[in-house]
Amino acid sequence: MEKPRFDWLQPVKIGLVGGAIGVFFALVGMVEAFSIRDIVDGIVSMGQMLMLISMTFTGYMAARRTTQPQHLWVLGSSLLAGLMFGGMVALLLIVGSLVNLRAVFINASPTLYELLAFGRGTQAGALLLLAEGVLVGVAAGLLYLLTGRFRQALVNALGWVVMAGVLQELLRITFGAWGPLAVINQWLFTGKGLSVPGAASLFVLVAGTTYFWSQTGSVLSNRLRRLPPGGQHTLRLVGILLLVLIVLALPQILGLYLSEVLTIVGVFALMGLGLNIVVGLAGMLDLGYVAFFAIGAYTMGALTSPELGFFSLSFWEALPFAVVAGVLAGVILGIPVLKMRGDYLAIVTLGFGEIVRILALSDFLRPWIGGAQGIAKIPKAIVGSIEFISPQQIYYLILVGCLLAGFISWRLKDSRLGRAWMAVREDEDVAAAMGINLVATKLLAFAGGAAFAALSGAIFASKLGSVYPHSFNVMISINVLCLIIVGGMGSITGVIVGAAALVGLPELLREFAEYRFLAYGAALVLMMLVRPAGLMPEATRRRELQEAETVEAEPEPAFGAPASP
Amino acid sequence: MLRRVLESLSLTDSFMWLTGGAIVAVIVVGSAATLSMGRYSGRHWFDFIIFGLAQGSIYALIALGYTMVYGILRMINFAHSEIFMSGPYTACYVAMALSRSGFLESQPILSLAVIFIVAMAVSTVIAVLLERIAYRPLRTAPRLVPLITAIGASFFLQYTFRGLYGSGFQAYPDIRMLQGAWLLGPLRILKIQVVVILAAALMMAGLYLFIQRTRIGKAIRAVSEDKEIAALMGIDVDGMIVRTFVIGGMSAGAAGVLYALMYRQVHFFMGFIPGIKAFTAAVLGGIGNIPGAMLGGVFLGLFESLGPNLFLDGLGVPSPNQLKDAIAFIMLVMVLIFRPTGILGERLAEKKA
Amino acid sequence: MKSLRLLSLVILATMLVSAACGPKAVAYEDKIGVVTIKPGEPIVIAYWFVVAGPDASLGTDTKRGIEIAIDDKGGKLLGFPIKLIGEDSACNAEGGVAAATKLAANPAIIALVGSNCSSEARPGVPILTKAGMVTVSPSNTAPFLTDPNRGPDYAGYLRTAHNDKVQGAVAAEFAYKQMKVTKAATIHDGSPYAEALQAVFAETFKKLGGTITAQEAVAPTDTDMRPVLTKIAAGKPELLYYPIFIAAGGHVTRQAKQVAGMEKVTLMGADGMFSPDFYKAAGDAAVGMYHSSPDFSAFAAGYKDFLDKHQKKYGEKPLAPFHAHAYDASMMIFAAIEKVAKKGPDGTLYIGRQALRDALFATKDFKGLTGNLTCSPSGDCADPRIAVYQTTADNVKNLVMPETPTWKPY
Amino acid sequence: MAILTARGVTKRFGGLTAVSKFDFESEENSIYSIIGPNGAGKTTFFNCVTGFYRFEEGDILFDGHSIVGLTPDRIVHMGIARTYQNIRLFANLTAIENILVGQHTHLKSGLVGAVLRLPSTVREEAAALAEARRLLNFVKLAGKGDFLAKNLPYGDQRRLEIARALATRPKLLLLDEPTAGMNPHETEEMMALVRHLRDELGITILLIEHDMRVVMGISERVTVLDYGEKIAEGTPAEIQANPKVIEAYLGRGSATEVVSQASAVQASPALA
Repeated sequence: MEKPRFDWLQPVKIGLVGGAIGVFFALVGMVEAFSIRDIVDGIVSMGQMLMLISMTFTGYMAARRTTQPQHLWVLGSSLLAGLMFGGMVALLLIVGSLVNLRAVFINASPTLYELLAFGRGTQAGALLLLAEGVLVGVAAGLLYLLTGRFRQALVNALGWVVMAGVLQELLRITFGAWGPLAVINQWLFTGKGLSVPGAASLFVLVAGTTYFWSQTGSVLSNRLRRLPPGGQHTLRLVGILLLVLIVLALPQILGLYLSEVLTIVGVFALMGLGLNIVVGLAGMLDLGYVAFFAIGAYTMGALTSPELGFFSLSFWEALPFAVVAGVLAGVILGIPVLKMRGDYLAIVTLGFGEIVRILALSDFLRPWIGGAQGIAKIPKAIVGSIEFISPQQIYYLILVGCLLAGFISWRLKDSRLGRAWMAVREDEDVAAAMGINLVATKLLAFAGGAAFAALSGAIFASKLGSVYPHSFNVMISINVLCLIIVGGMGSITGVIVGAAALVGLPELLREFAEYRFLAYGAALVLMMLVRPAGLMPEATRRRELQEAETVEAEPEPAFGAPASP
Repeated sequence: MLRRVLESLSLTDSFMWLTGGAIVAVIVVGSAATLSMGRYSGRHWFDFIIFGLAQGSIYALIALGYTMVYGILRMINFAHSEIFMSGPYTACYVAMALSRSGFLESQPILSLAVIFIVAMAVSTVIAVLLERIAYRPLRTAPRLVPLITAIGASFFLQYTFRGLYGSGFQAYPDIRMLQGAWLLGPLRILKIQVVVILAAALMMAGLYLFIQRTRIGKAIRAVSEDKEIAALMGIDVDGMIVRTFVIGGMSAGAAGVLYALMYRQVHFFMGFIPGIKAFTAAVLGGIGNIPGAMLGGVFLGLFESLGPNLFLDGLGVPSPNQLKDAIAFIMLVMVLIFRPTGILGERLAEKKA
Repeated sequence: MKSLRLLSLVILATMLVSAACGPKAVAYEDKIGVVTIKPGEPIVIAYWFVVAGPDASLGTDTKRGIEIAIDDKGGKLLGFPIKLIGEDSACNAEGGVAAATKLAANPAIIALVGSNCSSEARPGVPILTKAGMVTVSPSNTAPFLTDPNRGPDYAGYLRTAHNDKVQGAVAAEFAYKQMKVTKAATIHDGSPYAEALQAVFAETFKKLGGTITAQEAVAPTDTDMRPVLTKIAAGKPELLYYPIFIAAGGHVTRQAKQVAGMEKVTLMGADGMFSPDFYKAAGDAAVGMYHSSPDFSAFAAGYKDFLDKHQKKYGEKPLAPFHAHAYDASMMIFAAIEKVAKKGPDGTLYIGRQALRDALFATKDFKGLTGNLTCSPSGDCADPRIAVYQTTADNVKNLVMPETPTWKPY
Repeated sequence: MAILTARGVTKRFGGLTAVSKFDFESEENSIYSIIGPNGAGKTTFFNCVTGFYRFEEGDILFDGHSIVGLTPDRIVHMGIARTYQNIRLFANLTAIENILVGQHTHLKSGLVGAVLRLPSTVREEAAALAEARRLLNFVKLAGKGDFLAKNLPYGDQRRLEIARALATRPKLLLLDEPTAGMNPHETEEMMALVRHLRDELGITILLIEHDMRVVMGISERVTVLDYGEKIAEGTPAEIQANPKVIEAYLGRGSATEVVSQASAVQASPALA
């Protein structure tokens, strides 16, 4: 037999792809923009970290794809991939020093070259990059060769340190607001990034915990599972109680800013719950969902703001009108699209959303709803003597809204109406042949979805105290659609998780400006490639995944066999 | 007979007819009022129509890409607007370099050819990469999944180009031979608009013939009809899908350069609005239907140009042009209410989703 | 909830006790708080601009203004490094609130520059004010924000951008008095800025005795302006005022020359598109048109310098017209900090928040790039000298703004 | 009394007349078959009866009431249910859910009841679930209630579709090729099931079938369609003897084959 030969093509390919990604990071400006912030003060900046991580990942992938398990070969592949990565970036450096790339690529600045070359000039920098590639590649290979548990611990620890570095502003503020935790701040952070001892201790802590948890965790959960039913029941009760307590106390724990993030997530989750009825249950693709959100907000504004001078109702007086306006709009939009299917529906609803936004902005309706100048002085909600002003208070308002919407969706899903919606989603004609009134069922879905969106809009208007037409563009509709699908279509917890992932996370990363959209886009693509069913797929689907094997095991009946005489 | 009609007329239908009637009434009354106002002369109307045709031709060219991809994959390729943006944005740097070197001045035709080729190549590469990386693995996934991927890809590409080329805009240089206007008696037509309309018409006709007559075109149509059967017939399905993306990318790149020659500015966000309009045009004409996309684009352009000034001006609506998109979308709804599969009807195999 | 409060109270008490045992802080009084900066820590300045999304050029432009200001200070203030952080405010109300809330929660921030859009400032400023902070906007122009009756919610707000009221009126006076025009038309783009400016223009113009033949609107993303322009041409105006932004403004300018009946109409824009980029967008069509804008001849000689630094640092020309205002806002803040900051014996810096506000509102004859800045009690700091410029062929060819105004109202 | 009467029903698609002046009558509690070559208009007639197509001329009476102009859901209310030639289950719902959807018309609970879980709703849901399980047992799918419909084997899907149709509590059940794609054994089972439906539940059955053994084996009367027109009607024996049918249906030369096939079925009851 021929001796297996070292396959050098595969790691080179992987290395080149990785290197291209590295060059991409450099040219879109991420390396330079992120280099202002240190992950660990004086040791490594975020920009360098980005390069290091992508290099490690490249090396790791090359190691994983190695055809033969020999350690040396694995290390060889990862080394080669790392070298290629370093080489690509070095090439950028050299080309950049010869040609003025900046005439086209705006971020190919002298600062970038300096960063890439570790401040040592082109030639030395290029050599250093190659060396870095080799070192990191080998390190990645070693990481691959480690036992699973050990690797898990290392990766987790690294991840935590990087996250802590990336979110340092946020953590510092959050800890700072909690007197005793301020001590953590001093230990963990310097003015510029994580302190060296802070980073080291965090690393050790996380690595240790992961390592030991992987040993003891399963034992513990096994023991829990073996509890008597009564005990499990109590345990679950305690868990739920704890969850309720945490949910109620969240704004107090998290402080002002994170509460603001929570309220924004809540506003979107509320919309998501509504759209989930229309898209997830009834299967009608609505790309103009923002229209109902806008109608809720504008109804609230027009009825309450003294600025316009028509009405000055209180929040609670105006709220039912806002919801009813949403429902009416839902029905009015619903009627013309009753007979449209799939993507015709999508584009018509998209148009409806744009029509609403354009009308809100127009000089035509300006005397009634403020035109470009919007509506200001919208009052806050008042209950008893409490005025819902700060995000920490508005959180509760939104929470009630979300709970209500979640409860209603949950109850409806398993009801006659919910089944009718799903039947319409699956097959309209057959649904009609089962006695389902398509008109009523579809309109109810539109109306229900619109009601939640309008409620969300009304709260949103009161939260901001002003509404502007610019807040209601098509991106909102798209964002809500993405969050229910990323969350897991049709699933209520999925909506919440999706909102947290697609609204909360970008909100936390607001300081990274345009790069968060870049990441958002990439994340959407990756998410759908890796988990097309969403983060929290609907319960039946999950059950089905487990059952799939048993079904396949059953013998297929011979079908299609014609009856022969 | 009357009994039958009455019986089949439900509450919702009557509502729709009433709304439709009301809109038609507004249009008729508004148009009559505008015309009787006498503010616009025949020359003005001629201008409105030419403006609408030029804008519509570009919508139509972009719509081709949407409609072809939709026909073959049944998905809204949201990122098509970024395919449209990437080509002319990149080619702009070539155009500026040509302009600086004086080559553009001395060899305008050759320069334009270079610009077109660069733009079409870049757009095509982006389109093909998109198909390979983001869409192909999801071909059997539920319908909404590739839609979300497409949205994500759209974001990613927008901000990639923003990162690469900056957040400002670039402007195409002046090309002397495309400036100015021709006079037809009292009427005046801008050269650039004539060029855009003719070029678009030529490209669309070429594409139509390609799809109808050539072997590849027929294979693409077979794949749109039924992928499995096409595969059984020995057609390389993946290859045809890639070719569809190539064609979509090329037409988007070309449309982008025409757009850039007409409006000059290119920037990372330039694809978004035309993209949405073009998809609307594709639906308006009948999705999956290539002549429909052309017709839809032209209709949309005309509605946008004529609509506000003809329908609303006479009614005394302030700033009617602000409402042009609203008018375009209302027209779309009207068309779809009365012709639920677009003006020319869709060319899709019966319900396969 | 109550028990939670109690718990936190207990913890707080423990902490206070432990703090009392530690080194005593130097007493430095301020009504709404003191920022303490230990040696080695930075002085934190924040921006809240629209630095992402379709309007990002505005935010990027102003952000660069601050960065250059920091560079000019050598990155240091009173021996302390200046650290710039910031958030994207998205040019809409909810973005403004989110950014303001996030920044308000960071007690290390001493002062802010922002916001960009008036819609952000309206709900966002009260949040910052409540947190004791002060923000100086380089680009909000809505009259409401510095209205004398704006209320205490806006006590922490100043701006170096000029009020729409001033500019709109200057443009109208120029049109009527200088150009002797009696019929004019306007276009806005649905932004609160443009809408307010054209409204002020139309109102003043009519008051002076002129007629407005059409008030039209487009979307900032529109490209085909020919139908609107044809409509406007049908009203036979002598002047078109379109105080919109560069992209749409470029299309209007170029296409006005192509629409029958518009060739001879005088074109006039505002500061929203008074930038070299506009010439790139509009090309030769811009020759001969007018812009109302701050009096750049009053701009200090430093402006040329600024542009050079900008080119060197970012590889391109400024993206929008408010970079200099942002530069001035930052410099004003730095000056105020230098004025009110107190150094403790151990080198620790103390900055009183109310004192800083007072110092900013007391700014007088501050020599900025955009003129001599003096702040009114309601926060208007811009040098209100608005002039009118005419573009020449040379301006367009070399992509430089005209330097001397053709007309000044004063 | 006739439960379903069609008088002069005509349905055109553009220039094509799919069903032409079709008269039809079916007695209560009987099994009828409609046969005819592909494209003869059988399924079109089904679609007219169930309200999916609006026919241009004629009238269809069900239980003495005209169904002209009624929407499909109203017709289901009256007591007509159907299955499809190419199985059309709600693929992503479970078997039980499919049957529950079938019960839609017999459940009352509305929005408020569902959200508040009023006692009446809870009772109704429990009863509906019990009924669904009973139907599942009836079609021999016990224990498969939680499977997604799309994951059931082919024969199970056919039976589930019938169960779903039964859940609407029809008086008349239209079965569109219920044995298509089944092996002989499954076909026998299906025939038994159909008889059972009529005998035990008293449901009138209207069949479209291609399998002559089924048609001849279980139907009381057979109607033959060709090019949208009725060319024959009668008992299976009469149809078998009718040369016009044989010619139209199978073409010349096949006549003997059909007869022998049909008589073979009748001659060997062991097969049935």
